Amino acid sequence: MDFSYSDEQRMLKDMVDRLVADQYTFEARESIRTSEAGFSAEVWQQFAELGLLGVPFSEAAGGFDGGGAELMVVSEGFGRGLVLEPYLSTVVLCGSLIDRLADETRRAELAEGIIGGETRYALASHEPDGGYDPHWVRTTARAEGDGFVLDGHKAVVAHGDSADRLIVIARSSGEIDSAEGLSAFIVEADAAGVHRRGYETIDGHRAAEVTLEAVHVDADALLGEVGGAGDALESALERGVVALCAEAAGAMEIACDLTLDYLKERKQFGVPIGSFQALQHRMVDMRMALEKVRSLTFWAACSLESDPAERRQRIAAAKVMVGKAGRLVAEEAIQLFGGMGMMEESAIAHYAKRIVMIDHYLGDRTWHMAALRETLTDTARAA
Amino acid sequence: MDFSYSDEQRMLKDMVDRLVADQYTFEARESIRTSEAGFSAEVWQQFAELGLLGVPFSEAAGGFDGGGAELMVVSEGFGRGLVLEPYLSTVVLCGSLIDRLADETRRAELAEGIIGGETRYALASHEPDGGYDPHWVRTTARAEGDGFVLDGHKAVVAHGDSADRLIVIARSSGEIDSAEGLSAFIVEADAAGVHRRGYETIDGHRAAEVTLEAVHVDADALLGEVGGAGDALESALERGVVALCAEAAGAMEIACDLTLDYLKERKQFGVPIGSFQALQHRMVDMRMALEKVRSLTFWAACSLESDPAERRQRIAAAKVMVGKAGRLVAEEAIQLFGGMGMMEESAIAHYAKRIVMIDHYLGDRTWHMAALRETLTDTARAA
Amino acid sequence: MDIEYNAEERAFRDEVRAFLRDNLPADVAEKVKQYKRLTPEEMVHWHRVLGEKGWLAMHWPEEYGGPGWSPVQKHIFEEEAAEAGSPRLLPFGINMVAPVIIKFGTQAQKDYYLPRILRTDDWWAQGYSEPGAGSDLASLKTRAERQGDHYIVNGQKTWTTLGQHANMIFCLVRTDPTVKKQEGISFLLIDMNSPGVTVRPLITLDGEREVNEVFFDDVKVPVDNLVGEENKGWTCAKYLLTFERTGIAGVGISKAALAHLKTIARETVVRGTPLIEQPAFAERLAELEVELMAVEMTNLRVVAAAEAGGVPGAESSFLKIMGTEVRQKISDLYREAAGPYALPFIDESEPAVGPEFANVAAPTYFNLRKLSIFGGSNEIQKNIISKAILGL
Amino acid sequence: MDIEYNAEERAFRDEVRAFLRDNLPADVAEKVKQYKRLTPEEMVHWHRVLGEKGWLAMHWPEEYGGPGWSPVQKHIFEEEAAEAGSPRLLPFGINMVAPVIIKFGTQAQKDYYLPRILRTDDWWAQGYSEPGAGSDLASLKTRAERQGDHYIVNGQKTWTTLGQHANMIFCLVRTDPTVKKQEGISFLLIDMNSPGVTVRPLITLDGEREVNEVFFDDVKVPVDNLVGEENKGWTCAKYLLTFERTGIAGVGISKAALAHLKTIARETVVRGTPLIEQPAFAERLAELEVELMAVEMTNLRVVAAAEAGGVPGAESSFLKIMGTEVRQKISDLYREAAGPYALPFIDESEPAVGPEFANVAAPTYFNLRKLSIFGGSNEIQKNIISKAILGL
Repeated sequence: MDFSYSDEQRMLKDMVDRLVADQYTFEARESIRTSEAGFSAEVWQQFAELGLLGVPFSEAAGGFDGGGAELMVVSEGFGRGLVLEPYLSTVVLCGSLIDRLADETRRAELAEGIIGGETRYALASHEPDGGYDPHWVRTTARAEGDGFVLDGHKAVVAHGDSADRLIVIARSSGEIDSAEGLSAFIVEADAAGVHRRGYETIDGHRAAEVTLEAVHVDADALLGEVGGAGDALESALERGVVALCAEAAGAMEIACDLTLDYLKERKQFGVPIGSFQALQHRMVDMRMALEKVRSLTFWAACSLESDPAERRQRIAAAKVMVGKAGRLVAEEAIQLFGGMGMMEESAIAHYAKRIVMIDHYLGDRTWHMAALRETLTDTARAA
Repeated sequence: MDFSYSDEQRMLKDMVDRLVADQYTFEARESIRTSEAGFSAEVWQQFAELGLLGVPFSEAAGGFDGGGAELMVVSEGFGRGLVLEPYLSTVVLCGSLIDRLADETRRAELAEGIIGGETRYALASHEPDGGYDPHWVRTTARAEGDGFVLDGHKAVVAHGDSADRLIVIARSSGEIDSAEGLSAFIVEADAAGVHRRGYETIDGHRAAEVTLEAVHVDADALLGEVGGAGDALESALERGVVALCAEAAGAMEIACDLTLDYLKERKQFGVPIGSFQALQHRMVDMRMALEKVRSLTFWAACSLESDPAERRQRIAAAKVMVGKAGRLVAEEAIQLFGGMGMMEESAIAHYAKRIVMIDHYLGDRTWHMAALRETLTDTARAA
Repeated sequence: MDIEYNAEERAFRDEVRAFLRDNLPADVAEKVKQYKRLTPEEMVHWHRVLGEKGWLAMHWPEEYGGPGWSPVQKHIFEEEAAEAGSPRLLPFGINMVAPVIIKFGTQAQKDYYLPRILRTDDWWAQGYSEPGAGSDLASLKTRAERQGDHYIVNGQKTWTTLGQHANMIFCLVRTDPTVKKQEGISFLLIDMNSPGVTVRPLITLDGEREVNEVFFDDVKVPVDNLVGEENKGWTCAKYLLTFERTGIAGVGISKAALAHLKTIARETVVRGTPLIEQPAFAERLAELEVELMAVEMTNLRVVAAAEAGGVPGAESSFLKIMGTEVRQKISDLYREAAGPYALPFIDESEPAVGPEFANVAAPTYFNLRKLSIFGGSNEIQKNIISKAILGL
Repeated sequence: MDIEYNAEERAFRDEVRAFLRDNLPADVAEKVKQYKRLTPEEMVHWHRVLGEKGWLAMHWPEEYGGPGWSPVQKHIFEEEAAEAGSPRLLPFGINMVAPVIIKFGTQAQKDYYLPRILRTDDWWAQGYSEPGAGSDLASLKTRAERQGDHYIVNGQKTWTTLGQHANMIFCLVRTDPTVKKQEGISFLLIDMNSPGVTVRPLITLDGEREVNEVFFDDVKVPVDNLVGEENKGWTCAKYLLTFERTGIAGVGISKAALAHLKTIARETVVRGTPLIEQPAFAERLAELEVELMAVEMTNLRVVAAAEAGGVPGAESSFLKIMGTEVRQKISDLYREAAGPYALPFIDESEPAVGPEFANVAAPTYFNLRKLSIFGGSNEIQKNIISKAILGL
């Protein structure tokens, strides 16, 4: 058992932390957030130059071969700065799909485009009436000539507005909620028949509704086998959940720090409000919530390669805790800040929004609790 | 709208409060609790003399014709003193069944025995594998000759150890969890084939496991029609739940008062511990929990004659709140008392035990929540 | 003992319902129920409709234009109005400055301001909080110095709700900085169009402009605008804090919100099943229903006590906490109901993304954090209860 | 970074498992898992088994008879022992008085007491709390007056865990009442068989006798029994409070309890369905599992930090709170699982009423209230964190 970082991990951490400290002051973030694109192409290029965009790729794909620990280190750093760039979409989710599904030549070529910062991707997986279920796919892929025709509607595609390419999950067979029969296609964002309605999200990111109307793609748009994307999709989403949890841990850390500072500075009745015991005890509860998220995120990140049952349990547990403890920290932070916590001009408000809204990406607390509950019942039945 | 007591209700309340104040000091209660019978026959006689045993009976049965308000007033007073006598079993549950099911002549006769304090009853309804479901009845009633033969096992029959008579719910037809096909029989506690294992309960009351092996009863043991006890049973249990909620409200009130007194008296670090803000805020939460229980109990008590859907919702809501808010008050009371709250010699420990364990009578929080949830879904389906 | 309304009360309720049916604009009610923004015109219109009917100034004595309602009638009106989706009344004129003027004002002030409030001629704002004086209100710093028949006001107020629309503001100002902090405060009415008054918007985390900062830079205010005695403003402030607030629990609003949420839960089909038939969601909905029932009946008990002549005191602190907690929890479940569609942050003028209700869910959740902060934070309410009710 | 045990650690774990398998009496383990009472003999036996193996005094330096384990090894041992159902070790001798003797004792005291503790010759009790001195320990009043080569002790201690079996007690006593309260305290070892010592049982609300009051009436104690300097006892007390407490989160115990609860939930069929298949119950079980996983990994992080040379300080306060909260919640669900059969209060010597586990459910739930009270209440832990970690 050894919970310390390797030298490489420590260097990675220092790099991300320095980058965030330099580039992501609250003011800088506000100017990026309110810009046309909602993220900074320059920062993205810096990520590329520093090698961050290659972190999770396999060496075969030209990457750093980073695992859960590296993913956690990067995402936690991004969480501290509330980083807005489409790292999760492009690198973690789509990168993972490409890495696992594309054949050798294609993989290197596609990965190069990501690692170099030239191409940004978005994962178009979930659908309007499927909630958080990634298998609830009505979008169809029909073979036609050498290629395929795609039709469907993809909901809240994170960073789908600015992506150069989409990876679209479509169904060629199977029941509507089955993992069987799903395929992954790379679709140019400006292809004929692709309609995107881009918008801001409440936590300062961007997303898009994507509709596909008779979108023709070539045969090589298909990643992997027809109907065989299920496992890779699960794996990509698990990495996504770990990244989100780590981001939440980073953001919660700063939310706790900002609140603690405020308790020490803000005076009422002639004393710092941090001298009131009721508030002290609530601050302790916030820190305890943070530790729980850190612990379960750490566990999940170290379990990406564990056997499926263990892995799923730990990942679901982490996301459940983020939903629960994150909400506590966000709500308490606003409450302890009082009116200032409600203000768009206060950094804490943005941390609170991001922390709470992370619950709405890739499965909320209730969704992952259901998975845990079912596991429990299944195990019982099997026993 | 008028929430004040009528003159009669006020008199009833004063009478009960005075009785409890006089007879049910903590010391007196301890000596009753640790006595052989676990309740006081003298106190029971006093109840009879004061007319308390006739409160819920209809005038036709020789009673006071008290409704939900009277039931609440009496039970709340009993809750304040943690009264141990089998009022709930004899008067509320069995009294109600007799009042609703027995024919005119029999009703007056049976009621007289209760009202006069001569006969104590216990309701043998729930069964070992049925949890809180009163309809889960395996006990059978088979017609034989002029009478019936009863066979079965009844679980945790409150005050079943000391009762002179049992009212046994048995099935003559219907599915195992159906309200149809249930009958109510009066069975002498010392009848051949009735086995009772009496015991204390953790909250200081008494109960018994009752087994019935080929117990022969006469035709007039049957209350009402064969298989027709369902509605009366529901009604009796609803009255029982209201009584328990009111008892919880009374006990929670005293638990809050005792805790508040302790916060004012107990000194640490040279000041009363009630001067610590964290404890003050928790005391406020306790009081808020008490108010919620009072409110919902009040509502439930006033709804005993409302239409079934409303009535069931309000009664379930009250019991859910008792489970939830009661636990909070009990746990916080012990915690704020510290070690003294853990001591059998402290009154607060007994209040805490009774408050928490009320959750285990006639349906706990989870049980009643399920009812509410189902109502919600049913309403939705109907809409 | 009777929890049902009597015949008279039912008749009154029917009258209120009929009035709301005939006079509350349907589009406005729909916006209110869906947590959408109202225009200032829509708000003022509703105030004037009620004013004409004589129902605007519910808490005023009849001699000044109040409707002479009992506590139960007030409760019925508030509950029915909220459930029907009426715009919330702005309390600053009717329920804050007016009671102070009635209690402490001169005859001239009464004659001038009260009819204007009844007609909604002015839009009032509240000038209490300052950046350094939140919970500790008495430590306020805004100065008013007497010069002849004027005060010269300098300083800053904050959290001024809807101050951008206001033309009048009542302020607590410091007229004597040499005495104990509570003793040198005065209650002043200030025309916001006076030279030297600047309003700066404060945008809240849900993107709304509900609150403002108000700056006073050598603002001249006639001494006639002083209410009560100079340096006795704290008395006015305290009077206001204990002034009857029957609606503080917001039960009607919560009932409307929960009803709306149930409709949503029936209509929103996720993975082929309506939300309301999904056990985990139904469980939380039922939990909230129980909580709300408890608040509702606690509120009624306080109303009934008032009807019987009792004076609700610190009990209103219980209602504030309980009522705001349940409203916030409802908004949290509303956010959950929206699922991934809670994320899009779409201006109301744009078409929604996903289900109609979803895009306002998260902004509403964040906006309603204010409930436990403003109007005396829930921590302050607990301090009040500790002291006034528990004697700690 | 590796959350798995390395080969060496796994080998150690296997060794511990094998030892437990061979030496832990099965009936005792079963009793422990089912929350049943152990006899004093059963407890002493287990201490002696470990003592003979050299595994009793886990935290002692090797030179005094400690096993020389790393923090990870200690953790492994504690976790495995708890999961196997080992009796909890009594900390009073091994982990409380011994470290103080090692740090502050004379050579003679070390030579005499430490081997006796390793052999479990004495049953030690703790004499810290007094009726008037709980959280505010330093305000203790028990007096020790020097007379020649003895102290004469008068006063009262309380919450003395299992004091009815003890023959030795270490006490904080006041040797100088004229100075600041922390400064006149001494650390004294008292033979409980001395004339003037009386033990009075305190029965807890679950009917157990786990704690006692101990009265001292002119008890003669040799001055040789003073540990450290006279009037420097507070230093010993503080040392003890910060002494390494790896097991404070009780993760192993909670894991065993949750595993037991799962077994119960599988075996208990209510209305034809095992509890574990009832959604509301399964939901709560899963919630607890998540909570416990969080505590487990937080505990491991602290262990790993210790392994890397860090000194766990106020972090143990976090672990105390988190660990006790989850243990209490498990006991609450256990009570719920028992349903109506939580009510019977049956002595363990009698046959159970209803399912075997049910009758101890409620007593256990009530008994475990102590976790957040004793050993430094959770409120005190929060105060410690506020001060030491948060700097408030």
